[in-house]
Amino acid sequence: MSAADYFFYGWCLVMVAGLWAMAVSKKLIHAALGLLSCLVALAGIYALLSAELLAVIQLMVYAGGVLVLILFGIMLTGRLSDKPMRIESRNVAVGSVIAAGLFITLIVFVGPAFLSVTSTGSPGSLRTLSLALFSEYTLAFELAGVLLLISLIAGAVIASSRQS
Amino acid sequence: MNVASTDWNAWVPIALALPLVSFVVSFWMGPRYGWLVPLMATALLLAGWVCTTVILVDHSAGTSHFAVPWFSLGTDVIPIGWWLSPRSVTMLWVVYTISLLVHVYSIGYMAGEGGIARYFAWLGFFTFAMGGLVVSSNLLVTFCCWELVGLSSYRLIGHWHQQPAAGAAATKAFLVNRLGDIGLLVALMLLWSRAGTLDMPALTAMALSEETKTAVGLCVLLALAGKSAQFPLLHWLPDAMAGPTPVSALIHAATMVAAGVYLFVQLHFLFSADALAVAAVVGLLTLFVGGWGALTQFDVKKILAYSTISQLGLMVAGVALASPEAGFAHLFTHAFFKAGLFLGAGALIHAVSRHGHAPQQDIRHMGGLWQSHRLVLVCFAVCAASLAGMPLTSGFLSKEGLLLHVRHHSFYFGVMATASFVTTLYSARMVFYLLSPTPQAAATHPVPAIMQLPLFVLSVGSLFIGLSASPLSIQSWWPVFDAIESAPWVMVVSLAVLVVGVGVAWRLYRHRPTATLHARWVPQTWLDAAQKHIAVTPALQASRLTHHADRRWLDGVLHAASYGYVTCSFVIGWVDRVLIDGWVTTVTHAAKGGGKLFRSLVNGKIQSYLAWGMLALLSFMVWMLYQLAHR
Amino acid sequence: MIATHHIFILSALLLSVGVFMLLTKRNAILILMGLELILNAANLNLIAFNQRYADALAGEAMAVFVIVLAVCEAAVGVAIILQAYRHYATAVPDQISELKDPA
Amino acid sequence: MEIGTSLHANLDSLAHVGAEGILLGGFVVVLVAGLIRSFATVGMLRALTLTTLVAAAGWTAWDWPTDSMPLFAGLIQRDAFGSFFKIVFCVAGGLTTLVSANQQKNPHEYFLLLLAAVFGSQWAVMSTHWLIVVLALEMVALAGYALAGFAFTKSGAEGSLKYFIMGSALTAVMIYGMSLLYGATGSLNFSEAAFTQALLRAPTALVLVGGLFVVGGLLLKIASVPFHFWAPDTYEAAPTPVVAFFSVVPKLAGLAVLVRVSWALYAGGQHAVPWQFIIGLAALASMVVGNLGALAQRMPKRLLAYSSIAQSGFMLAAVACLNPESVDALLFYAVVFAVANFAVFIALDRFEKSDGCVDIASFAGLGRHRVGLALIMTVGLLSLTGLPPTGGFTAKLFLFTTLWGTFDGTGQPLYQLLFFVGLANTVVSLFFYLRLPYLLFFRTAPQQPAGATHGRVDWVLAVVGVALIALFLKPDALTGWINRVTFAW
Repeated sequence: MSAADYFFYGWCLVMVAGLWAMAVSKKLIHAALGLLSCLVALAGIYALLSAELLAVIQLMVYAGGVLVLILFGIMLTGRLSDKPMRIESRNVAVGSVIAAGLFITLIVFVGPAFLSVTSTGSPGSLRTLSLALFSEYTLAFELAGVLLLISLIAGAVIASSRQS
Repeated sequence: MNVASTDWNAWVPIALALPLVSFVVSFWMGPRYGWLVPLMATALLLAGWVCTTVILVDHSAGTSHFAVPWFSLGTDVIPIGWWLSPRSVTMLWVVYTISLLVHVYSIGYMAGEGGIARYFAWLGFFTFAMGGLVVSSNLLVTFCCWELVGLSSYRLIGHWHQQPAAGAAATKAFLVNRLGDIGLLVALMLLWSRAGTLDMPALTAMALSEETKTAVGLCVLLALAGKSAQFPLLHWLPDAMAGPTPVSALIHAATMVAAGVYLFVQLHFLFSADALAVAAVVGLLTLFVGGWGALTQFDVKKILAYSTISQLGLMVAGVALASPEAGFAHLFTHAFFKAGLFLGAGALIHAVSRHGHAPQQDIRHMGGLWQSHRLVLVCFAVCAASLAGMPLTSGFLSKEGLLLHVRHHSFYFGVMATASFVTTLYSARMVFYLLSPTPQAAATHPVPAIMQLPLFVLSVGSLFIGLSASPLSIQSWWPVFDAIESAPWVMVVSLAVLVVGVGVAWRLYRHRPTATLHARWVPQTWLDAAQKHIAVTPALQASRLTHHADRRWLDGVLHAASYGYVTCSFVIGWVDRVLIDGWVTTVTHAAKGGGKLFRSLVNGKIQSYLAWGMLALLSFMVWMLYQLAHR
Repeated sequence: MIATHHIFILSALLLSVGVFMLLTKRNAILILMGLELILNAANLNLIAFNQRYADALAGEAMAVFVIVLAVCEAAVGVAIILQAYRHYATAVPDQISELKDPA
Repeated sequence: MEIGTSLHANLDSLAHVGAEGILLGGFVVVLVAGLIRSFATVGMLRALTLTTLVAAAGWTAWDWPTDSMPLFAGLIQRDAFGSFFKIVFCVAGGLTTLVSANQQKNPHEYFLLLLAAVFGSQWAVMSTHWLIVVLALEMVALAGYALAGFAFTKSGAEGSLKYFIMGSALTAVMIYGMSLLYGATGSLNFSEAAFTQALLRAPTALVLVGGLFVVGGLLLKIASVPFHFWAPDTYEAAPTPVVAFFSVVPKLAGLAVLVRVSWALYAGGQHAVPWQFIIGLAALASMVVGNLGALAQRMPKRLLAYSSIAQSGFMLAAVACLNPESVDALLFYAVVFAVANFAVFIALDRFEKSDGCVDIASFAGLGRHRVGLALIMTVGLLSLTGLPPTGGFTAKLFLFTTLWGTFDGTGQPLYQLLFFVGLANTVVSLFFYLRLPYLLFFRTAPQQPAGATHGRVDWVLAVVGVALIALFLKPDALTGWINRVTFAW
């Protein structure tokens, strides 16, 4: 067990706690905090795996962007209704069976494929990834730009339209 | 594939195009010049008929084949073209002739009816499709035309769409035909995969294995059973009588229903011995079911419909047992006399029906017309005589051809002679009712000359001179029938059957028995009686039988025959109801149940949609993983 | 030297909890969160497996774009949920079920 | 790779994606035009969109590739298979534009999203890399989510929400599957030889699970069982031109990607996982569920949604064959399906506008007053059923011939089963497809319909109807193009 391992399992604990909050919490805001802790833990794990750029993006885009967007959603939907922001679950049995089935199948059948593999933790530098993004993946980069524009247009037209 | 054959004959496309032009122009002119449509359509068809006559004269002996590439499927080329043989040009001529006469007749019959442009348009379209079916050299094109005649038949049966019965009958006919079409489609695919071609001239030169021929033959048999109303797909034809009577004459008696038999004749070489045996059994069953049906009906159009079923069965059995030529000869003569019968029946219905009322089609109410409608009745009687196979008629010659070819099989010969007897019986019954002098209650209408003319032409065509110069031999004018011989003793047998048949009919129907007396011919009555006799009081039954035999042995024989018939029809009815209908019902129920199940899953709740999807994915995944792990 | 196997277990857990939330939560916003979890599970996989194929950074590059995609989906998703909320005055998917098959 | 040479290679690749360049240029022009007040009319935006789509289609046809060539460092592949679909998408987008003449609400965004969806699908059919697959399909999907709600009604919002939840969930699962496949092979480019070799070495379970997740995501795009549930609800709520659009474009885009992906996973038939069987099973289930589900529907759009599920089944059956002939049959079927679908939906749109037809019963007797419209709708429905004289018959004939041929060649009973179930389903489909023509022509209308100005056949509809018949009479015109497609086997 190296220091990296300790950190890894530490982040794992944070993540499991976050997941637990999301899965069982009755309050939207707790679930959002759970998601935040998951995202932060993931950023930490990315850093451990020497994917520094990803870790930064994860913190900035997810924790900073997506989560804020979701919080907006929570506040907007909460604002319109006078009901308390408690959330119930439906069909927990079916959901649990499917989720557990998925988990067990993946662990039992697919997991063994990765048994003998360990991560080296040094896949490449930030510079290599940046270069790849602007050479090999230029097209994807441009398309991602268009995708963002489209989602902007789509989001705007849906959200701005008033009830007729 | 070799599609280089270029025996161009300009008359063929012209002949096919003229009815199509009639179809388009009729629709186009319909809204504004409705009165002109019948004349224009008839004129175009007359021109088409002239073309087919020219083709007939050109090709009465030799064959010719023309094909151009239609489209290609990978490296294989599907050609489109025609194949003219003595048989196909004869059939083409018959189609156009009957169609022309029906056009002429319809000018009078449909006068004052609604939707006349639509009617003539679809008549033209039908003629085009039927002509294409007859001359096409490629089975794929034949199949397309096959579908198109089904479509025009659907439209014409449902012509009077105000009547719910017409719509239902049209749908029924269409669906039953589709069931048969699947057979043809599978046959085409089998041929395509086994022979690699759908070109008929190429197929004739090909040696296919016996099992392929059996499979193809059975599939074609299914197709022709649908189109030609063979057992067990025959119930749509009587219902199709809901259409206008000239349509019944053209489509449901003379041409379209004969298309199945024509296809059988054309593809006879693709049938193995086993497939032919099945076809023979189907044909003979149809022959008797149709004959029995004709005997129990009082509606003149229904009688003729069942008679058509019976005659089609005879043709199928004839092609299967005797020879394609003999079957085709009967198809030829049947086209004339059955079209004549339908047109005659239409004229009589026209005469006795009151305007604004449901048409009077019951033969019990159609007597007493001799004074006013002599020509119509004579023509009708001549056609009926031809149907019965009276000497000096064309039906006599063609039926003899069929009997002659099976003379070595005493069983089949006996069966066919019996069938002949039944045919004579119902033909004579029909004629006795119509000719009887019992006064007609309602006032009668005159039949216009334009309706009498086609009737007259058809009745002349039903005489022997329509087929041959000699009243005793078929080998005369039509080279296609030269292979059919004549034998005096067979003529004697058919004559004897005829005499007996007419005699029995005279005994039974001379006094125009009404429904109460005729209840004994209706299967349910007999069925109840039989059950009572056999299961409840066997002694009573025995005493009654002896009583009957004691009184009149003929009655006894008739009763026995009736018992046999009733039993047979009961079995057939049971098979039809339980197996065929039952199968359909089961499938319908399964489809409905399945639909209901699948619809119940779509309950509007997005998360259950997701859950079903994920559950399906997960369970399939686990199952596959398990399979792979234990292999 | 983190065991890839353990990372895989973690990502499978993320996936399963994501699916669980998708199927059970009676609030569309939480469904959106479940979605983000699944995308993050995929990202974790991509980055972890990239360690095995370190000569090219394909996995990490893809992870970058998956994050972009997640942003787009979240933006459009929140807009759609708000729109449905305006009409139905609820964010409970089960109550947004006027469209369905006839029984 | 040295960044200089790499950028040069990318610049060289740009020359080969002219059609996409045109679309992107048009997108920007429409974007700007919509912001200038005097240009922001429906007619103007519509004309710009149409010009863009026609230009892109023309460019694709003119710049027809003769061989397959990887572009942008293997992210996409330029080949005739892709170009064929690209033309279909542009034409479908153009037809949608043409029938969206009275899109009064947010026309700017409407046409932008339409262009975006076509743009995304163009990249999707060329993609040979998971990254581009995801980005391109997501473009189509995002535009689709927004367009689904473009009626801006209550039910429109619901349909949009359902489409979004179902679609994004399966997209996320698909990306997870891609990450598993990446773990198995170390490559995101699924067309390269290294991917295939690594696939054959990788543990079977891993490939199976990853592949199933990916295929599942694609099945959602083409509305196939078991991910078909969204289709009826979304179709019912969306504006009719939009339904016509996304029953064709995203579906065919997904199908084209599925062909490439399944071929990659199939690995020349050497892989232990029977992908043909899996896709065949989805095909079987889609045919049955789609046809049986359609039987008792009362809303025409719901009925057509189920019909489109069933049609997906038929197209999946061609994919399941995985041989060159089946790709030809698939291309033919796809074109005929697209044209027939447009014929039916455009006619439906006209009926909705002229007579306010919302359920099937309200079509009764309209055939007598709107003969042309009813005829073209009938032709479209006949084509979807597969009856002559329409292209649908030819398409079904090709498809069934291929299925039987594949059965003959491989001897696998799956194809025989697909063949017979397909035939049986064709018969079942008669019952619901012919219900509309039956009502149109064989029932009497309750009263004389009002609007005489609407409900006429314009040239768009006439062209679509004639095209369906022409595809039957002279399929060579299309097979000629298809013969120029050589899928890179």
